Amino acid sequence: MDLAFTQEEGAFRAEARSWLHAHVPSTPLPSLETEEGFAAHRAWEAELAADRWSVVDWPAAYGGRDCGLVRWLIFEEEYYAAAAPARVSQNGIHLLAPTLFAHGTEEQRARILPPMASGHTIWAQAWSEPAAGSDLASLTSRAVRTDGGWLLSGQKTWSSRAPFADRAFGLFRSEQHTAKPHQGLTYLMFDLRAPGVTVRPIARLDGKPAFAELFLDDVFVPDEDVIGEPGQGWHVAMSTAANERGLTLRSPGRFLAAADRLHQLWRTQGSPHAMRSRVADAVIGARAYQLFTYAAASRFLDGEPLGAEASLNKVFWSEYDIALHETALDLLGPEGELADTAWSEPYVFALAGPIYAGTNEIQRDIIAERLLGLPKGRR
Amino acid sequence: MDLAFTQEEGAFRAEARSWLHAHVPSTPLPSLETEEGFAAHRAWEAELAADRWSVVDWPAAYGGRDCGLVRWLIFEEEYYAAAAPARVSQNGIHLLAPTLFAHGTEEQRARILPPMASGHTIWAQAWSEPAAGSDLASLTSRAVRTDGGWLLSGQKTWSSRAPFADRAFGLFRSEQHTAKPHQGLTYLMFDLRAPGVTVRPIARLDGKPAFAELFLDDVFVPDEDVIGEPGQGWHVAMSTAANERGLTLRSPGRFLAAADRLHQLWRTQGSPHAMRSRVADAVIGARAYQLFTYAAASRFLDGEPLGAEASLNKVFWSEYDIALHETALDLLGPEGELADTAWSEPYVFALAGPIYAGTNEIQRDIIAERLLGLPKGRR
Amino acid sequence: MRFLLDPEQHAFAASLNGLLTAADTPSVIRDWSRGDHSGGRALWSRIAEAGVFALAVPEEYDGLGARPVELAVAFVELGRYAVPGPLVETVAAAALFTEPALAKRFLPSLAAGGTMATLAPMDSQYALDGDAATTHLSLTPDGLRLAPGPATPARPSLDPARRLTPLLPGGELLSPTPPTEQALTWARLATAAQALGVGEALLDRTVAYVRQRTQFGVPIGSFQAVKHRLADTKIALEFARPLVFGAALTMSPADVAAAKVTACEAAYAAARTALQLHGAIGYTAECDLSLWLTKARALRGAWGSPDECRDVVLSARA
Amino acid sequence: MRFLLDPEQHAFAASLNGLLTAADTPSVIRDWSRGDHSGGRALWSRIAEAGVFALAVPEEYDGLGARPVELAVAFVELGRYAVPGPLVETVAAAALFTEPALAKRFLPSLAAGGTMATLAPMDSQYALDGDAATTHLSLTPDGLRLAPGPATPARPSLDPARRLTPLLPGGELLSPTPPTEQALTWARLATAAQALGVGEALLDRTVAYVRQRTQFGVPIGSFQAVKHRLADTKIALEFARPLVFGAALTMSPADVAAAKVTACEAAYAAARTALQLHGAIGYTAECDLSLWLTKARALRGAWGSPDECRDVVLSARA
Repeated sequence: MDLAFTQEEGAFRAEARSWLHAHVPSTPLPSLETEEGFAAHRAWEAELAADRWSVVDWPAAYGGRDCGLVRWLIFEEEYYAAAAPARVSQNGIHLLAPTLFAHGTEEQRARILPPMASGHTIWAQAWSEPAAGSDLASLTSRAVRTDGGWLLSGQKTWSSRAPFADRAFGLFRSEQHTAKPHQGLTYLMFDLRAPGVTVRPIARLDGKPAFAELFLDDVFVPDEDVIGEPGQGWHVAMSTAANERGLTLRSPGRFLAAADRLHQLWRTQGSPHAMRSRVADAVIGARAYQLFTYAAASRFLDGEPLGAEASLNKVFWSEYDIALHETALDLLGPEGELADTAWSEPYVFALAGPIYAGTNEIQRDIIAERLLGLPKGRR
Repeated sequence: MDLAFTQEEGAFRAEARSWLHAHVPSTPLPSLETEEGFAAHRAWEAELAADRWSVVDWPAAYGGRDCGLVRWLIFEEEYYAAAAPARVSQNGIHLLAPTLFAHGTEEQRARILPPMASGHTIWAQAWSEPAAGSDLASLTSRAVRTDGGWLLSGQKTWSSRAPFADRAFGLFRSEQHTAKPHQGLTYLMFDLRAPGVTVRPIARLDGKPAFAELFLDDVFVPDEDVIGEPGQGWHVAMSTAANERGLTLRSPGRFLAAADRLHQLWRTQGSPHAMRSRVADAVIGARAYQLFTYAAASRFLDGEPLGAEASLNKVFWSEYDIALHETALDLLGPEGELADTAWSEPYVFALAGPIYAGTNEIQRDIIAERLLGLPKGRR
Repeated sequence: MRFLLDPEQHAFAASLNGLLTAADTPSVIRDWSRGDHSGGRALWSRIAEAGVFALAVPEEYDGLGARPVELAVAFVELGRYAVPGPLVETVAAAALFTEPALAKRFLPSLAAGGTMATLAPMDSQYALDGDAATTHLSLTPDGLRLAPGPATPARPSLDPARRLTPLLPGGELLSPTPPTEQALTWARLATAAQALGVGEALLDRTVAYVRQRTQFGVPIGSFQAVKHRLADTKIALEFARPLVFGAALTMSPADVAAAKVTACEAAYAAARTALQLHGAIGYTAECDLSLWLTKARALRGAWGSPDECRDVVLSARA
Repeated sequence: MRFLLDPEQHAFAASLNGLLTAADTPSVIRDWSRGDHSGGRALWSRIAEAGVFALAVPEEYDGLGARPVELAVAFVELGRYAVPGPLVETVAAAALFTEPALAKRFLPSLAAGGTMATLAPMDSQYALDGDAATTHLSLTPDGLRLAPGPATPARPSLDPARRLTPLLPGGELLSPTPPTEQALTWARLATAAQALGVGEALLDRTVAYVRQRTQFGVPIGSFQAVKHRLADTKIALEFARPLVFGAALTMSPADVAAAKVTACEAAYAAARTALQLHGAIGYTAECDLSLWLTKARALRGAWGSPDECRDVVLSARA
């Protein structure tokens, strides 16, 4: 058991730090949930990719450095410590790419991953439907077989990044009247500007169009954009969902950096005693999350599956993130009400944490049933 | 809407205060959960009763002053502010007496209430059974008809006060094979020293025998000790249970006095900043509980039923009580670990709050279903 | 002691409730957020006609006398409908105009709804809705000033219906020794009552939502985790309510501070619960729920943070 | 970076676990609480033979060298079985004996289990289990003293298995400048690990109970409110665990303090949940659960309150 990094890992950290120091914009980019900000963040992705920093853990063939999980964690620590921009390509990198690595064809990977790595193609996710949220298997959008491909129809919602993104991926019902609702689903990718697609932006609490409704009317998707076997989409997607809740959605570096900034804010505000416990808990929580992740990564490298433990991770970070940002707003005093401080948009973003990527209620059910072995109830 | 007390109420308060000032023992009595302490508290009940302070809201015929709910609240505020002893007779006064007022015969009231008021007869409750806790209706102890009365058999548990008390009351199954489990139950009173009764004291977390298991083997109970109609016990008991969760189980005076002592402790310890929020919340919570109770009492005096609102009250005071005592232990620093401080036994006592008198889980179900109108689930 | 609203107070609440139900406040709020104050001004007049501002004005200046209980009744309803505008600030302004000359000059119009006053507290550079207000007041180290107007631009609040405007410096010195503490007490009472109404609206809307939203074939309101979370919301609001009305009766700064922190924390907790149980739909600006969610957060910090209020409670006992 | 226990560390945990399973600790604990230390002393010897105390003793004094990770492994198991006695205090004592003369005099016996040391911290008048200990140490303003023995009577702890004894004043001055901070760090690490084990035992016992206890015709563990509460307990413990082992690797006072507060809060929360979900049976002294419940509360305050530990965390970053 040790926490020491190798000399090579130290050199990698130093190289990342130095690159970030030279490249991170000195003033924050505009919010990525605006048209202007989206473009600026896309350009930043290209800048990262130019020096192979956008997907460090991917194979070199697709734009990465094949650097492994530990260096990815190191990179993320440096990335957020450098206050580098949010990653507009995260849906693709964290959700779609792992699915392609696990279930895609070589042709799909070669075609899709490099433009994802460079920010040329930005991906939106298209999971939820109005009547299928936590109960994702109940979705009804259809994929109907046609010559050389499929025709998609129906409605998707809470499609994050969709207002400005290029393409999307999701599950569609390709067989009706199956024995169980999660059978007969197919995992497809489609173009958000294809004929038949209508994107209706939806504004988040702070008014920014962070997601969209997608209306699909006989949208053609060629066979080459099916991932895995038709009808096996649930299985294909669940490996993505497990990943989504796992190590990569929120890297420890993000919270270590946020806790540092919170501690700094507390000191700037005169180190008020009444807030000390909450600031200390934020600092401690970031360290706990880092070490929990190191342990999970070590197990993963030993070949152990992560599985339901990802649910522990999801509940922890999402509640931690809100508590940290609430503490920051409270430290700001009357300024904490303002919507344009450095803490305002991250606070609004954090509020979504317990809802998306599997609500925390669903996660607690999973923890109780799969990790603790409690009986399934009717909830 | 007003919070002002009448001149007569003010005079009543002054009279109570002055009597308490003259009579409350200057050193605390030993714990009532010990044999010695039980006897001392019984003597204190007699002292209260001698000047008609033990049951101020009862009719004068039974030892009270018929003073009404408002003066009862006033008395309780003065009682706890004076740091007067805990009430060893509370099971009888708060649980059995209201049942007798509602469902007892005049003969029963005349026979039972005066010795209850004087501390001559101390009552234990005998509700729970090993397999019937939250699911109280599933109890199996039997009452079998015999000449002139009933024979009780079976096992009761968590019978508070039973190790040193005189008599007990509870529900027994007098009809088998009813359509629903809460049918065919009868409410009976019995002597804890009657032939066939075995009392096995059970020690609380701190080792004190605060309750007992009761083993009953053909214990004879005369017909005169049935309350209400045989077979109607559930209905009779539920009016008691509603009362148990309602206004009288924890009077606001108790928490106002505890919050005052907590605030005093905080100041004695140098008013530590880190504890300020918790102390303030205790002070505010006591006031909230007082005013909530005043409002409930005002509605009650208007003739409105209290009903499911008692569940709000139960969850509030039980969680409040624990938080207050945890704060006190934390304020004591290393001394907080000791079992013999003024805060130790009340802390242990508070820990039982969310469990007894209907667990807080059951209370939250009631609030959700009866006050908010949410659908009954399988829990 | 009879700690219940009188029938007249109930009737007043019901009539305000009717007025506000008819007013379609969500569209008024959305217009207000975009800087279109016409609907909000019209609503302001109707609220004034109902006598709300007159409850903070002595009878000799065309008011109904200082009636904090009725004011609290009114502000619960204003919060329940998330009515926009410097409502609290106008009440606080009324409490500042105690000197006869000022009272005569400002109060009749304030009671009648002709004055929409805003006020920058001592510890903040911002006044609420300065772009809409007709009277701009600053509490400065010199005393109470009539500011020349709002400075632009306003800063946005997390609640889009609250526009925080710096005030232009200088202006007429109205009073070197204004009754600041009294104004703060009125402001906190009104904020506490408003927060209580916001919290109750959040609970009601969420209860309605979880009864009709189904997942896994049943209403999500039948899940015990959902039920218990809403039960906790109900408990917090039901114990905040008596503090608000108790404070209105005593108007002691400590009682009012206790009501403020408790009602605002209960409302913010209700907001967190409402958001979680609505799921993604609750996170959108187009869902009306957002109008209450964001207000709950803003009120929590307005006119005294939770910690400041707790300090007042303990200091009063020292 | 490989932040996982090695196979040897797992094997060490498993062998201790086997030893303790066989020891019937509940009856040992109950005897200890009554002042009968025979079973506790025998167990102490077996724990020493397993090498636990030697993990805090340099090799030249018959120890295994300072091995805080293995020590943490051991204390998790000691907590899991609620082993009584001044375990933490003996480890802290080992860290105090750095001067060669003291080390030579005390450490070999300590490593071998012949010494059961207790220690009154600077801010407390009490030493744990002074009536059972063979060596009584006081940290006084003068330095480290070998106290003449325990004063009677001991004061009872909320955990009946912990007897808090004042020490007699005076005694031999062992060192005017003992390494107090280092001893505190070892004590906190051991307490944190012990608390983690206590919390895990509470969770395991409660999960087992709610699976078999039925009400309303079903196991209470199928109720969502019960499931979610246990899920939260699991989360808190699983995020405390890496802090404990991370602290054992760095042994920085701040990391150890972070582990201490987090593990102890998680264990106490586990105790509150365990009590609530067991219901009345959990509230009895005769239910073995009580042996863990009361210990969780006591450990929370021992060797640094939550607030003191949080201070250390923030001060280290200043």
